[in-house]
Amino acid sequence: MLAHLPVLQVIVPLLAAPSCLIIKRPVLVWMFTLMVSGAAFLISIALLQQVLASGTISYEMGGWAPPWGIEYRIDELNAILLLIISAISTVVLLAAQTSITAEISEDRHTIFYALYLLSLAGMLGIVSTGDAFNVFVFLEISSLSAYAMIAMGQGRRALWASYQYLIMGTIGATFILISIGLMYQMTGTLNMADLADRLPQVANTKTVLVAFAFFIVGVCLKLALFPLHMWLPNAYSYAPSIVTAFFAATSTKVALYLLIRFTFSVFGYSFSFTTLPLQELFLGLGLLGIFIASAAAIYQTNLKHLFAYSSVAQIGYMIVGFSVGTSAGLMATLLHVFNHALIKGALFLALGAVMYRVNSVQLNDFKGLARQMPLTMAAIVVGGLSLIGVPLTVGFVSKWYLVMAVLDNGWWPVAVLILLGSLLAIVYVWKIVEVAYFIDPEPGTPQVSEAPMALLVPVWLLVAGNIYFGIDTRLGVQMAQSAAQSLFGGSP
Amino acid sequence: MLIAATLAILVVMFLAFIRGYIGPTFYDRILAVNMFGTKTVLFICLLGFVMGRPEFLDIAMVYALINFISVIAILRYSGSFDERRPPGNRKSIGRDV
Amino acid sequence: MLLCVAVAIVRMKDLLAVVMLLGVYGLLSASFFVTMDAVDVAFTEASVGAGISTVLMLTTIAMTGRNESAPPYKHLLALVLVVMTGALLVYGTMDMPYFGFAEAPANLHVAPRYIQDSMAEVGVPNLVTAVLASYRGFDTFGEVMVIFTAGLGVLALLGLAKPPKDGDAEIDLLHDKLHEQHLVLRVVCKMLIPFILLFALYVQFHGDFGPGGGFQAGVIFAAAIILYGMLFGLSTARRVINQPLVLLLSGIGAMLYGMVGVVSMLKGGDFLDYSVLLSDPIAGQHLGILLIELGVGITVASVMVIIFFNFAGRIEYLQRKRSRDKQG
Amino acid sequence: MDVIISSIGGLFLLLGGIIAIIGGIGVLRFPDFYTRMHAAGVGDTLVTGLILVGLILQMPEWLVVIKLIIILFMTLFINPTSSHALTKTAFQNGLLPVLHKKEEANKGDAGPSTR
Amino acid sequence: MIVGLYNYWIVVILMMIGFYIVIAQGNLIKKIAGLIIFQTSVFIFYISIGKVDGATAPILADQFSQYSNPLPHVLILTAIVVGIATTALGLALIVRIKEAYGSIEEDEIQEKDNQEC
Repeated sequence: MLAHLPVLQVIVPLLAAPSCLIIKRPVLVWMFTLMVSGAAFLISIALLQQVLASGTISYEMGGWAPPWGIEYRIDELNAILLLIISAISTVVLLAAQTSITAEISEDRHTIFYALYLLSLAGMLGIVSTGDAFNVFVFLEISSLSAYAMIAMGQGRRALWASYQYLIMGTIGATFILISIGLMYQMTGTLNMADLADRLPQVANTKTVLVAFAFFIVGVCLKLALFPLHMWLPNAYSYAPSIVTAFFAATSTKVALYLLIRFTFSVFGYSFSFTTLPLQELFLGLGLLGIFIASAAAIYQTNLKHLFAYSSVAQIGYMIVGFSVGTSAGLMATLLHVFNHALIKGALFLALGAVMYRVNSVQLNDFKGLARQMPLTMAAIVVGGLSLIGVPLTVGFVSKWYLVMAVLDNGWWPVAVLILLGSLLAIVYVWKIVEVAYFIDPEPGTPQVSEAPMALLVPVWLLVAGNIYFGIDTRLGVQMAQSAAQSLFGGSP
Repeated sequence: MLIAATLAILVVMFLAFIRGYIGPTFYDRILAVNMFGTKTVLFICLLGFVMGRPEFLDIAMVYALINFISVIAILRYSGSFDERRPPGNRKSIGRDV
Repeated sequence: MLLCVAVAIVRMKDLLAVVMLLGVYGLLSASFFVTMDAVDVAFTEASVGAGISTVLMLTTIAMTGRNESAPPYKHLLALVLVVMTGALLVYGTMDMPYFGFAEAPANLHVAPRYIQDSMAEVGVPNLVTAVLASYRGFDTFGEVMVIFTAGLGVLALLGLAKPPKDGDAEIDLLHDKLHEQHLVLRVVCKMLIPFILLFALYVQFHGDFGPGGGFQAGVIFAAAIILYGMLFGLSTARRVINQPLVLLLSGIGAMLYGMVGVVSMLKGGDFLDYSVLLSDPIAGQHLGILLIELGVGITVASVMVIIFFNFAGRIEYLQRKRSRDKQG
Repeated sequence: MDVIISSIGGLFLLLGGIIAIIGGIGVLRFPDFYTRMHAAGVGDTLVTGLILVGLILQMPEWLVVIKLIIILFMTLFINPTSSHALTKTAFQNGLLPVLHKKEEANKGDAGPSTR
Repeated sequence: MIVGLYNYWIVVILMMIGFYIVIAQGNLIKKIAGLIIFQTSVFIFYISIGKVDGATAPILADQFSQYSNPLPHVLILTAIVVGIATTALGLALIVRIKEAYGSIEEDEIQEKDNQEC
């Protein structure tokens, strides 16, 4: 069975989704979903070990050799992302039952979990596949289920946010589709490794250039890179808390993965960074994104909105690391992907806990909350510190490496700007702390108690991860380093 | 002969489309769409023969069905199917333009 | 011609007309696919583009009203953006191999093996089916999952907590009136529907040899049920086909596909490797393709029915709500 | 014998094409919905019949002929039915035929556009 | 060159018309219509790639030797399914939006949202 791990990783959740409909009882479905997600997590650990031990794994669907059949190809980069996604999903699911009961009516629970599993499977599929068109198919599975889940949020704004996301997401996916078509036209293949072999021969044609441009735009739409981020804050804010926690931690990371995979493995480093002014473009957009999104975050009164904008800013950091174009920069990006997943997972789950008790995430309703829900608020504070990049948290580690990578290139103004961006983060995190700890609740507001254990445990699991990986940096750094080096090693 | 008929059908498709575009009433449009559909069926049949692959007839069959279904659907959901409106003044059917 | 229709769609204000033109657009592009030798695609595009999506848009418009009020805004910016994108694409076409050129790289690298060897390897004359179901079977599995997701999504959005009771007097009255009025339609449809179902089965099982396959068959099958639902009223249709069962069926279709893969895995091959299903690889391929096409057909048909039922059910729900509001 | 049959088939096709064009012009030029309906409904059915019969006479394999006959029957059912349904709804919804022409100038707006 | 590429150019124009409808029109249903046109034109583009002059549909038969490329057809079959799935979901959303906001015009909805804040 070990040989089948790559495919099991994806089809276990994929096949579990229809099974949910057969089980039907909400509580049972939740337990089943949790089990499946846990299984996916175990599989991803096993895969990571296999990859570290024996190098890239290739799996041929249907027994047809690539490029005729579809190939699954797992190397360090994929394995790390698989691990992140399935781990976050499992932790988030621990909290799901409690949080969902408060936010979605009972009769939709089964459908919700089925959609959740589909979305999980979609993301895992995007990451593990080695076939360009297969990426598109799984992208659509994950996005369609995302649209539906976001629309299940409370209030009518969830619908509108979901619709906007649907339009933007579909445009993005169609751009990617166009790009894949152009690549296919020029090379006659869809397999990524094969594309990497054959693209250099036609690299100087205009068609390939356009294909590259379309791919970048399409992925950036999904990634919510700064000027194309309009859909993200609303979508994150009005979705059910669980969904927000899951997506904030994973979905943009998957898009980033696609970006890295195609620029480095498929088009190749030399093409991506020499023919187009990509480096300058991404650097500029990344920095702009950090500042504008952070500034926007400061003015938000809805905490989910606030953290959503901060997500856009964090994506800016990742893109800056990516645009440095060195192994060190890429490593910083990957590290930040991992860390940001931990941070945002924890923060949004904690907000979910607040939502569960207070039924609002407006800043006004946070007055004096620190005394009523000390553990939850403490989690938010630790997450916030990590977001700023205070030492001993994960946020510090990745920012440290990012600044180092930038300085290596001699771009000291950029490094200064990155640090300035962190200052903005201090402002918005302080805003929350101030309200929650130092302002007394208005008289007459009902007393609330601490969030239930079922929510606190997953929140603190993630927070503990934040601190643990902040102190013991070896594991994360090692993985990111080997992945970054393997990408620069040339072989996809 | 085949080619001539195919071209003729194409021309008619175009005429039907113009009628669909200028309307002026909603029913004219449905009429045009319906006509367009039947002509497409014929067009596909002829095309199959022109290209020497008569297997294409399956597609023509689907077109005929789909065309029918969409006309029914348009009538059903345009809101004019369920309720009955008195057709103006019954005594003098017709109107002056 | 396609151009004319597209321009017309931009200019139309009346949403119903837009939908009709969209149907025409679907038919036209399908005819274009036929001239481009893509028969299977034409088949699908006709049933989807001109059939299902038209019906869905019509039901939506029935609920939302048909006039577009606001003038388009953001004119200039949008135009600039679009022209830029278009210019980029045209720039990209400059180095493309010419249209229909047999020596283009797309036709030289991967495709020749499908054309030359698939008869020996898969044994299905319809190359599209062979590639779809066997070489790129995993894509098709993903496709089934996409459609399944859409079904669940629509159910999550439009599903009603309690299915309406049978015999709601007012709605029934409406239907009775409807039946009286359109006797001819009813009779003709009664004659047609068995034929359509039969035809769907033909498409399903003839997909190996001619254009067609699970997806197309599923859509046609669903179209028959939709026709029935439209003419005989939703509650009548629900009495024949109950919704939880259909939902279950859609899941079962997807599971069937996956299980074929899992069984082939248990038998020692890779996922979806049909050759190991039976002792003779070709026979195994045939069996595998037959089963997965069946899975696709079941899922697609039931998801389409679910989607239609929920859209149309919403209309009835709104009608009833409105009439209740009027009374109360 | 074959030549005669196929040339008769060709004749049918040609006739079908001509009638189709006449019908198309009719749909475009007639003054109101009901006359257009007439052109379209009658024209369509006749043309379909002619062309399909023409193709049958052209042709070869029995499977193809059977399919053609099925299509023929289907259109013979479907066309009149949909024409009927369409006209009936139009009439019931208050769309009236034009009987007199008063002024050429007003020709543009033909009728109380639907609802 | 004009003869060799005109097909692609028409596809590009179609794509851009669809794209324009999506971003410039305020009506939600019309946006979906634009999306359909946009996607369909991409399908046409793919199918054009696979066409080979003088070849016939990729269904093996004795009397033909040259066939068009079946791979784009397969991809597009999948893409069509994805397209209809997106459309169905989008329309379902529109129905709910109409119920919740009472409008399907983009700017009216934005206005209502802003009032709430």
